[in-house]
Amino acid sequence: MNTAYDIIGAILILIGSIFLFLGGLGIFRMPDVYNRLQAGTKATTLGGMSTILGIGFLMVEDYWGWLVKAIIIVIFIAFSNPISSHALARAMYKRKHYPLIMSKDENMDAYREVADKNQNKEETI
Amino acid sequence: MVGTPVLLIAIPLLAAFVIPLVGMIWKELVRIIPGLVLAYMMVLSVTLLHYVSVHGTIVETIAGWSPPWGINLVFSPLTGLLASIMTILGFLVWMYSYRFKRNVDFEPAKKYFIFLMMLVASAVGMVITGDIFNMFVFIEIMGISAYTLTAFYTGRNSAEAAFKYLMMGGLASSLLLIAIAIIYSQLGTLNMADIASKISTMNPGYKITALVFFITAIGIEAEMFPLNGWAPDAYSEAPGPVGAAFAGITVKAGIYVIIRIVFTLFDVPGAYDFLLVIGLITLIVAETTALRQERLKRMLAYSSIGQMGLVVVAFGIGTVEGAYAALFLMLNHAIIKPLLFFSGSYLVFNSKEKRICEVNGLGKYMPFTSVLFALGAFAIVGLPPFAGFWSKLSVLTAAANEGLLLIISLILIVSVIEIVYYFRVVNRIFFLKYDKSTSVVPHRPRFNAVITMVTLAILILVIGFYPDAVTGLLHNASQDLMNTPEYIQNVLHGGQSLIR
Amino acid sequence: MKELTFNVKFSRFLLNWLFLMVVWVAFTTSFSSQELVVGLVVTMIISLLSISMFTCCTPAILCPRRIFFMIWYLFVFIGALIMSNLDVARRVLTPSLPINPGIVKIKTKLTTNFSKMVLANSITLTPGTLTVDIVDDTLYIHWIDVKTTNPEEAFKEIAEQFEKILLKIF
Amino acid sequence: MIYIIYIALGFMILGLFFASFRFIKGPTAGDRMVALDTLTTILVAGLVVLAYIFQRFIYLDVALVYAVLGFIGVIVIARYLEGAL
Amino acid sequence: MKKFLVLLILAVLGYYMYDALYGIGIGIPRFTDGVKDFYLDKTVSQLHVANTVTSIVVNFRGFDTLGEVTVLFLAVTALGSILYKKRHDVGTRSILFSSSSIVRSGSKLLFPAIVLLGAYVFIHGHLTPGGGFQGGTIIATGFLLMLLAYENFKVSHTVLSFVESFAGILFVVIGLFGFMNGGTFLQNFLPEGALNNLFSGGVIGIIYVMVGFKVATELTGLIYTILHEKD
Amino acid sequence: MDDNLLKILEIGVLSTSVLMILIGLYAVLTKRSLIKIVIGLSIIDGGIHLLLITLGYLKRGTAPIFSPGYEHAADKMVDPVPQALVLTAIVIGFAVTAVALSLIIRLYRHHHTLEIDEIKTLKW
Amino acid sequence: MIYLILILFLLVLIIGSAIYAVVQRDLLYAVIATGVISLVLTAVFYILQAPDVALTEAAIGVALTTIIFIITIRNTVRYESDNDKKNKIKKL
Repeated sequence: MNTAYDIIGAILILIGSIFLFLGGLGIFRMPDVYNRLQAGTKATTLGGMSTILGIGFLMVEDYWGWLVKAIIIVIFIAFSNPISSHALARAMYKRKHYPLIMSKDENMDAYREVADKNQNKEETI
Repeated sequence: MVGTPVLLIAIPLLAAFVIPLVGMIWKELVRIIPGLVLAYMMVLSVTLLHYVSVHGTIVETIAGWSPPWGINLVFSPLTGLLASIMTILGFLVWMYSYRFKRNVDFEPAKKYFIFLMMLVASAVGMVITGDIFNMFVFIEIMGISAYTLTAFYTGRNSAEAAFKYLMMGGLASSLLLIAIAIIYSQLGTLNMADIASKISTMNPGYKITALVFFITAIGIEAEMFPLNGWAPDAYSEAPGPVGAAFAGITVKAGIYVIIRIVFTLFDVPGAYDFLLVIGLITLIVAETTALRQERLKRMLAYSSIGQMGLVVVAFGIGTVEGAYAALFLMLNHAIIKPLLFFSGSYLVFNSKEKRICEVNGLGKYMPFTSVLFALGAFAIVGLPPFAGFWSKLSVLTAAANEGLLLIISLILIVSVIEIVYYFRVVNRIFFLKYDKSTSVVPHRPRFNAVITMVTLAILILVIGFYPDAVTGLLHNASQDLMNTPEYIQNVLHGGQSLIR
Repeated sequence: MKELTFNVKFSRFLLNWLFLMVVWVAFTTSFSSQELVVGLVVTMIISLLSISMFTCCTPAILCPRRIFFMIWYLFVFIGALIMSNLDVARRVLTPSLPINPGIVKIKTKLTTNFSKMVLANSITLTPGTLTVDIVDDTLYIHWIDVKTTNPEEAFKEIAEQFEKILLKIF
Repeated sequence: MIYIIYIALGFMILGLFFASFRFIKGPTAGDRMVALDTLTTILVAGLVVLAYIFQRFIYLDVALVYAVLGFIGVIVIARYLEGAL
Repeated sequence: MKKFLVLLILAVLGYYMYDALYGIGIGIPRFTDGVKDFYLDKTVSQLHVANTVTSIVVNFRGFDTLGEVTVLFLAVTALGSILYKKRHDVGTRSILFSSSSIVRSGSKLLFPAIVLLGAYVFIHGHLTPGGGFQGGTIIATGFLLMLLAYENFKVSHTVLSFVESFAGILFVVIGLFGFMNGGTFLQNFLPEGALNNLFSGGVIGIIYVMVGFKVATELTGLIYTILHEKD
Repeated sequence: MDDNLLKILEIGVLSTSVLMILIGLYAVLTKRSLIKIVIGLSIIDGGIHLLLITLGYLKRGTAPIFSPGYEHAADKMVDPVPQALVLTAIVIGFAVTAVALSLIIRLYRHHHTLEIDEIKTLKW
Repeated sequence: MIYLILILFLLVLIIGSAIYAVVQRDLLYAVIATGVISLVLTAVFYILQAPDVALTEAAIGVALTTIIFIITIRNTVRYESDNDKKNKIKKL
């Protein structure tokens, strides 16, 4: 606990690991797959980002590369995690696996509407 | 000089990478280049064998690191003899199958020749390498080529035979890795000569564990009982020339690895007796099973397994004479069994079931092929004027010198069984009446097939009438095998490093 | 897709190259000349091969105003992320699991695919929402605590703060 | 400082435990994939922390590759579940 | 019944293996005259390569790597041969529809970065963990991502096999160049450079880049072949 | 980290690798689905790779990479040879798995089942 | 100490996933379990100071092995025996 970097790093690591734990707990406790995705994605994304950045701050005085590499890992995580959870949600949805609790009937309509439109338009690259 | 031993491996690999490119230019090159490469390998190995028998063993290092550290290739009289047999046979198989599957599409033909070439190259690599893990890599190359060649026909059964082979082969490679792990953890080296020189310091318990794993793993490749479940299916479902290549090339490489491990790497005293017992069991079980087979190719496959059992018995005698006899047997088997496969697959060419009873009376309509088949059959059971006689005789003398009478009597009994089932086929061919209702239609062999079969027949007759042509080589090789200190000396402390 | 003119292609290539070069330096974490030379060659080859891959943006995205909004967006986003995590923590740690999930749809005014992706990712990472599907300009969102099912109100609730900024960037 | 790292590792282990429990229990394939996704992210963070413990900068490459490839592994199975594969 | 027999055999085997392996002693330096110390020494002093695993894989045991690349090549060829059907048209892709536009845009954004990551891994094979195999696999995985996201993404088969053959040929030819100046197969013939520079290790880096190209194209071809497989 | 804890680590890793090999062997020997057999083979491979790496492990060792700051740490480095071997073995295992799975696809084309008992038309 | 617990937990996770992959009758779940095995095996290799091997295992085991298994399942059957197929056809 010498410099400001160390303190920032330590705080970030602690926060991050707590959120990682909460992510695990969330997917354990939540009742159905969408809610699990909610808890899992958000908590682990922030937790992972914060932990990795924390390590980067801890070692930045040693070599600046630690922080840069930590940032690039964080960017990868920040882009890839929501995409994968979106893909999973959409996949479960296409398999007609609906949430346990539906609040209103209109939402069911919204659901079916999407389920019918699963054909995508052609898009070239 | 034509080249160095490493070119035996490097050139086929280079050609395998080149073939997809030249296939885009002219399709016929896909067939021709493997032939050229195999011919080059044949010339190179024979030249090197001649050089080696005059000047002594060649030890080729790779990447400039001397043996305990780098990988090395050992081209001694023994390995050179085996490599020469394999490359000659590989060239003959290529010649036999040159027009093979002409009518199907371009893709499988390209792949067939690549795999055939890699099969030969990896078998040669297994024989001449001096490093255990490198051997493992070559075994895997050989395995993948063999699985694919087995599944070459798109029929029902070929994929199943290939899967069976793959399952056994996968287990074999896993066990081999465990054995390598144990050896490395004890001795800290992977070089065979280095292992052989340090093996006496190893704890006997680990030694036996590693040996058991090794023999189990290689036993699968070398078709030892009870691990040979894959072999008859693979032989009978693969195309004819591939069956010949299996009998002549892959099994030989497997046997070589077993004897190299037992004779050179390990100094476990009971290993020879173990080889003797397992060889005898393989011999008896395989020959009695062959008696009951109804399909020609399966019968040939079981006969091949039995011959390999006999080879292992001869090695298990444990003397120089025994090794001489075993090498003689391997040489003869590598010549005779392909002839049987080639002519046999012509005899039942159009048949779907390929049963033995379908060959009735074909001797009248296909005299040439039938005569060659009969010649092969006489040779392999050991009738006097042919090649097989001398090898069987030398096995019996070697056993007699050691006083192993039980083994002699067993070998004689098994020979009688062999005579029974081969003569049954020959009898059907020549002395029964042709049945018009069977699906077998007499036809003439193609020109390249004729050349191949005649070459093999001439070799059989030459060795039969004039065995001194090969005895010198075989004596050199057997002495080289039994002389472990010289092997270590050659590899680790110079010897003849490189020729160019 | 219509044929791109050379200018558009070239400007995209430059942007791609710049982006990949930044990534390369981040990978190697070194400014030595050998690394930079190899990096220039490699990133040039890759950006030539993937000229239409990276994004539909042109170098105009690098003007200062947009960069300012990007940074602002980043701050807004991080704030929302922290809020969402606190929200998740509250829900997970409460024994009775206070959830009322459902699916609502909202409409966005964004046009390009890339900006829609950024919006959808932001929505996924903000409190109690998860993008399930996207069809043209309609986003279907799983909401852990449905307050309203009206698209406009839901839009105000969920996505307005992001879209405002994204419209200025793209 | 090292105690903070140890506490963080402890929390991660708890998170891994719950995620793997969900992996074994999860009634649908989607639940298992959620668990796999969570496991991947926690393990990436764990690898970075371990790189700090070992004090080797080059180990961060492994975490980077791990993050990218875990994502693609999830996408593969998501596409299969979607019925597109 | 059969299961119990198998379990019994496995229990005996497991006990035996555990007993045998436990005595080996893990974590302590075991042998003094092994090859390990020589490798660790020569890697720095003679080859100037930082990553000892790379120097072993490419130089000391480079022949293994040649064989290994061949195994992959043969596996890809075998896949095409085994799954070959007697019809001339190539089958349709087994991907029915493309994924949502979020995944598509995301993979479009990430694809160059993933390929760059793969290139980074195999260019720095002698400095950091990783090398040709890993880098090639990462690039192939990037292609896999694009193939999954877009149902009409195409990879030119001719280009793939061209690059693959060319990389393989170069590997062997570089190996044969080792015969220059009285050397042996795969011997280094370039200047070594200084430790921990990018241009160091002589021929090792070049060979690993070749391996990277070869593995990338082979695995991409494998994925492409198997994605076309559809009943 | 004292030596007793490292002892636990050794025992744990060793028994894990042996157990993985045994579990894989069990799957290969008793399971009747072909894909399960291939999964079993890949589990065996994983166990063997773990075993090899474990045999090369050194207490308080570090990776055999002479990166900046570690130029003179050769005596602390773990054994690089098993790592190189495992690198080769992993790729080879993948190749064999790919071939096996393509054979399975072809078997399914003819038999429309993956049960090993129903496929067996050839005798063992 | 906590480091040791982490390692032991990862090892238990490997064995658990291996048993799960062998016992589970739904082949898709078995394939996902093999993915978990190679994922965790990567971390174990990393802890055993073998980053090269960890990288290879991650690269090959996570995505590529999964895709070839998945394609095989997609082209053949998803359940281990036909009975399972009938029982589970309604489930996901």
